[in-house]
Amino acid sequence: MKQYEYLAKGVLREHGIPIPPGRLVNNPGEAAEAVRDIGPAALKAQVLVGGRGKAGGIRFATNPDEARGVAAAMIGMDLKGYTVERLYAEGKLEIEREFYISVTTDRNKKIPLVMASLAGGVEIEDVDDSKIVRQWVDPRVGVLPYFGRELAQRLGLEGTLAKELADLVVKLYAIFREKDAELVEINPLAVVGGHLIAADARLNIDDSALFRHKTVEIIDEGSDLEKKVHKIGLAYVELDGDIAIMANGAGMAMATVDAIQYFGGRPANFLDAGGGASVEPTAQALDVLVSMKPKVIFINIFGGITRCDDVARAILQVKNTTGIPVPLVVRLVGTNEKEGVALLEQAGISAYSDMAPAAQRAVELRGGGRS
Amino acid sequence: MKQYEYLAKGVLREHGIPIPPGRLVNNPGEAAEAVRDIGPAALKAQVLVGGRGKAGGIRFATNPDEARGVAAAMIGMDLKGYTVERLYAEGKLEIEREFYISVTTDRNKKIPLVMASLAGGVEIEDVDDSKIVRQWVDPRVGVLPYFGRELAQRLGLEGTLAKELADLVVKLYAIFREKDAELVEINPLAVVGGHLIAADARLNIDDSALFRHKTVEIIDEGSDLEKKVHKIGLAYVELDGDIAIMANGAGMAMATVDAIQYFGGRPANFLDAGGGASVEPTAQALDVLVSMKPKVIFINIFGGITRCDDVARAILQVKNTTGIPVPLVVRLVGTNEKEGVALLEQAGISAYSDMAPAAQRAVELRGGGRS
Amino acid sequence: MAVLLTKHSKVIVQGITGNQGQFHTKQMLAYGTPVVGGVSPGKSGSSVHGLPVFDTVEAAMRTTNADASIVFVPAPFAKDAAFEALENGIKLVVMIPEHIPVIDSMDIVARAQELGATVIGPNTFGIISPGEHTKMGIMPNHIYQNGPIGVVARSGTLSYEIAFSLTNGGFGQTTVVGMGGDPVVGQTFISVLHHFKEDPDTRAVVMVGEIGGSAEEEAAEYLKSFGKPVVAYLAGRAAPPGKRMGHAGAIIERGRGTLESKEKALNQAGASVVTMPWQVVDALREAISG
Amino acid sequence: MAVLLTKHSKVIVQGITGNQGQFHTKQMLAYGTPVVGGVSPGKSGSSVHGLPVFDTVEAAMRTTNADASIVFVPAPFAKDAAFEALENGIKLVVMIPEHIPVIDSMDIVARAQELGATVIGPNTFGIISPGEHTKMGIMPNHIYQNGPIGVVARSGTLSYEIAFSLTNGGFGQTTVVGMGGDPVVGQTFISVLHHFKEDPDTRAVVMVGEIGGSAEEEAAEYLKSFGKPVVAYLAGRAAPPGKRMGHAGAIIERGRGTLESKEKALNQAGASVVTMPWQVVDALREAISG
Repeated sequence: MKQYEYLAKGVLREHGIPIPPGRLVNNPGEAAEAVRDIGPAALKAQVLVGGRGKAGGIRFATNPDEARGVAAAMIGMDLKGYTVERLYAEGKLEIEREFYISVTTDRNKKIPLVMASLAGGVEIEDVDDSKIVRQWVDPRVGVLPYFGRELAQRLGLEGTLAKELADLVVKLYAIFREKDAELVEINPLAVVGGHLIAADARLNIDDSALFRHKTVEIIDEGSDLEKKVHKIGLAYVELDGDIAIMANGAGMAMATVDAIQYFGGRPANFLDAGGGASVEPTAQALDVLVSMKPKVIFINIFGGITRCDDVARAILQVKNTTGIPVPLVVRLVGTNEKEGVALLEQAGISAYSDMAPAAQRAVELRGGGRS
Repeated sequence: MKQYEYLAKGVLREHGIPIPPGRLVNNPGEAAEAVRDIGPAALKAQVLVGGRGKAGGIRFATNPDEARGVAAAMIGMDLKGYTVERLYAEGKLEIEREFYISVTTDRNKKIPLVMASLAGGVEIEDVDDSKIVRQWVDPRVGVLPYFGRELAQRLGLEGTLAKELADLVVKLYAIFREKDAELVEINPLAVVGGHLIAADARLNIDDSALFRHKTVEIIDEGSDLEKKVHKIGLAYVELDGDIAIMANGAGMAMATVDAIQYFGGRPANFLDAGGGASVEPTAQALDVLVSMKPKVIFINIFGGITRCDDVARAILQVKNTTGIPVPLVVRLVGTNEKEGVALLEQAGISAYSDMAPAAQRAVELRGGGRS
Repeated sequence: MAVLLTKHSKVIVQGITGNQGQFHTKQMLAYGTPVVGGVSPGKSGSSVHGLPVFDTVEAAMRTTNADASIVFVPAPFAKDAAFEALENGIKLVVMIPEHIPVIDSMDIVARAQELGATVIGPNTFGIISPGEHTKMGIMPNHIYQNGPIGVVARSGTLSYEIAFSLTNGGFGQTTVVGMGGDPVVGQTFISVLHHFKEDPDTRAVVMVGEIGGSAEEEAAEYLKSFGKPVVAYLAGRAAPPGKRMGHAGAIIERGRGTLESKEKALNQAGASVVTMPWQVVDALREAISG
Repeated sequence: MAVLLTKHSKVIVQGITGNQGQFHTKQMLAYGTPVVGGVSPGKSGSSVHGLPVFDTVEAAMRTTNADASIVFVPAPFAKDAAFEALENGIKLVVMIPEHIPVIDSMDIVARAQELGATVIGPNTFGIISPGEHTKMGIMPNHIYQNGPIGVVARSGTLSYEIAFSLTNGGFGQTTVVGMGGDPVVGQTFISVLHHFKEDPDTRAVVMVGEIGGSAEEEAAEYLKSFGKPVVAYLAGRAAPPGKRMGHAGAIIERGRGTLESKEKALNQAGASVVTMPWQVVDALREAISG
């Protein structure tokens, strides 16, 4: 889960990493006050999208009156689909150089990875690989200062900057562990007056670890529809097609989306109804699919823990209450297949046993076809 | 370094280990107030000596007036040589059972050791070994709850108590690590209303780790003389004899004390003048020895890093300022031996080159002899 | 024969008294798995499906000589359970729960490596060796059949789909291994492939991958010296970047983990890469005869 | 021959630019030690006594192929220095500083075990092999002589006293090892005795112990199968309980660590236990001839 910049900066400060003076502002008055206290400042929209600066989400104010005006213009504005509600007023820096540093998890090596570059200030993907230094952490050892000295040496830093970097990486790794971070990134890691300072910061917390961080505010970044399904406890991603999909298990749901596309259809969503979904959440999720007003609904179930009769019951429940006003294609095999198929047939719904013809039929019903 | 009970209890509370309600009181008025708030309470002298209870350092008060009287009697009293300055008022417990638990370092295995017993409430040395359960911690793994469940199982605990113990030992080990403890002990670990609660606690912090615990108040438990030498930065232990001793290196100082006793003398102190002591601290330490008014002073130096001429200079400096009004025996060998011996001889002090005759001579000068 | 799990294993179930633990213990017993007991703190003395329940792994091992454990405890307690198994000498730990913090998984995997133990998962359907009538996992019992194909998959239900089509297509399985859908899991395609390489009964392997990470690319490198036919199917062709497709690990992030680079690497390594799950059987038939 | 340290070692000095580091580097070079360089963060490019100084152990090793390191950094930085050496593959680390937190020492020692490295100290005078003209430590150079006696000691100056009396008594030394005066140190009497047992040139061993802990009692058990004469001298006979005699480890606590139990155990194991340091030479003469 991404954290707002002001929260990430707060975490850095708590761990003794230098950050510019700054504060959260909720309205133009507070913005004026902040600039009165801090001096010339950047007003930064607190939204969880990248490329904020280019989209007009970072503006400057040199005096309180200007700050009031800029803040009035920014608060409430739309930034890449998100409404700006709060700003972070931060003292302007005379930046001499811009570095990059982050800690993430290396999935293949299964250990944390520190990446650093003297070419910071842009997205790390845009930095030439030869300019990035990678150093892996043995989680049983952690990061001691020597790790940072080695990093500084690889980067070619010397003197004060080398020393400060060695100190900083110890703290950054401490944040990574303590906050269960997926990513903690300082970019740019600015040089100001010959010293390192975190000009911008990102902190993404591992969703699975939120139980250990009770004070972290839960932010669901999804669309309204996505949030609705997430609340049922299911994984849901909105896509831009018109064939709504439900499957059980993440892999099956992905394969189902792929299959629709394979036959020339356009999937409207990814929905994993769970590895052992019972009647109620399945029905709720189906309700959401109906509410999307798709052209076709395709349900693809391989019953393992999931029982086919439960899925059939969920379908019938929705059919008999909300109603399903669009063509429905069901593929149903596995545990309690007979019972499930029988239940559906009683209601006039015939089920497929193979995935390919079912997906193909769903695309046909949409009126498309392989193009 | 030992911590006062009230500080140890505070650390337990911060880590979520249940403790009785309590507070520090500095005078009879505060004692009365505490009992008004807490109810019937024990008033416990905050001194760093064992066997406090038996020596009258723990008394009870059931109402504010009584508390005022008891506190007035306790504050200022002498407890095994320490003046009672503060009390800890703690709600009285209806204790059903008394257990013991501690975390220390096992020097041989070089890893932390958890000891627990269902026979608590007395010093652990007085508990039969068969009633003590020992479980070692792999410092690379730490203590996870299963460790506590295994401990509870070995102790024969079940149900709520087993669960609470498993939880408690995780927290106790966290304290051990975070506070650089030599010892963290709960004794008695009381059962009250079927739940565990830390009725008394000890926390000794590793002196060498105090640089990591800047807020910990430094308490030198030694006598006035010991404190004086510790301030010079040297190791010093007061003994009850009359031959004052200085040697360089802890092992040599121990051996010197032993040697005096071996020849029938009574050493007045242990003083390690350091592995590479320079003139000034050596002279200061010698000044302290003189101030003790011993019968003889014995200086035993094997010069390795320590230079014999530096030691000679320190002796002459003291001789020429404070004066050395008692017989002095010097053994001086090793680095710069010639220069050192020459300096002393110029001042009319002859030096031994072997330890045995020197120690023997020191005892003879005392007027004793091997008995 | 089979890899990693045989009928000689002695299996305990950590979290045996929970709903999942009870249900799947029954399924594992029904399949023939030598389950010898279970662990559930505070529940010692009771029994589940006739199996003794212990408070600790230590006690369970003392009585049963177990050497394998399947973990069903809720995610926040999974690290504790895994370490309890590992520190007590269990050599095969199957971690079923999803939503285990990644840092916990890293700690578990690092410790297992140190102790020479095998961790499968977390967030896995487990492992099944049909010829041994033995499984540690939550997969349906009826879809597998003994035979010469090794299967290694990231995803559960998708692997069921493929295993069932293999069975129906006449291809039984030596062992089916679920790596798990999390970013950090105990096994890699390579570590499992290595077991299949060593197993004389495994004639060919089906890999079931998906978007995210670069496990497939790394596996491709290894495949060059693998020496047995491999069919690969990967899911997530239609997935947009930056969105998690259910699995925490299935995400195209910052341009990495796309299906394109994975399929390219596998193709170059000589694997037969198919586009849709129902194409696996035909591709396998061709790869084996070819 | 010698144990643990020979003239083939390639030694770096961590903290070489400090006062202690500079002084003892000079002494080590004077003795003949193959010191190849030093480490001092921020000082790379400079030199000390003609030796190159590096910012990191990594850089030092790349240039010098060092395999041993002696650490002189202040105690708060000692864990960092030790791990830097260990993680970079140094196999012999001598830790001179005193006042290193015990928890740091535990972490260092545990990691060294894992990596198969040898840690001597902390709070030690080091190790010296006179026949090899090689030392890593702070002991005076002139008191040692090549010969057939192994010495293992907890205390520094006391070991000098005894080594010097050995040299004067005609008993040269194969190697003198300082275990260190802290509660937790890398070596035990047993680990060092084991090296002396394997060394054909070591004909007898002198153990220098003291109050505190139970290292001597544990060693006594090992001595029963040691097979070479052993003379033991222990300090702290007159020490009162509960008082630290200089060394953090030299304390009789809660009735444990008394000289009595140590001497009894060593006597029973067949060691020749003497009461005063000047009795070691005679006892050794008798033990060897007897």
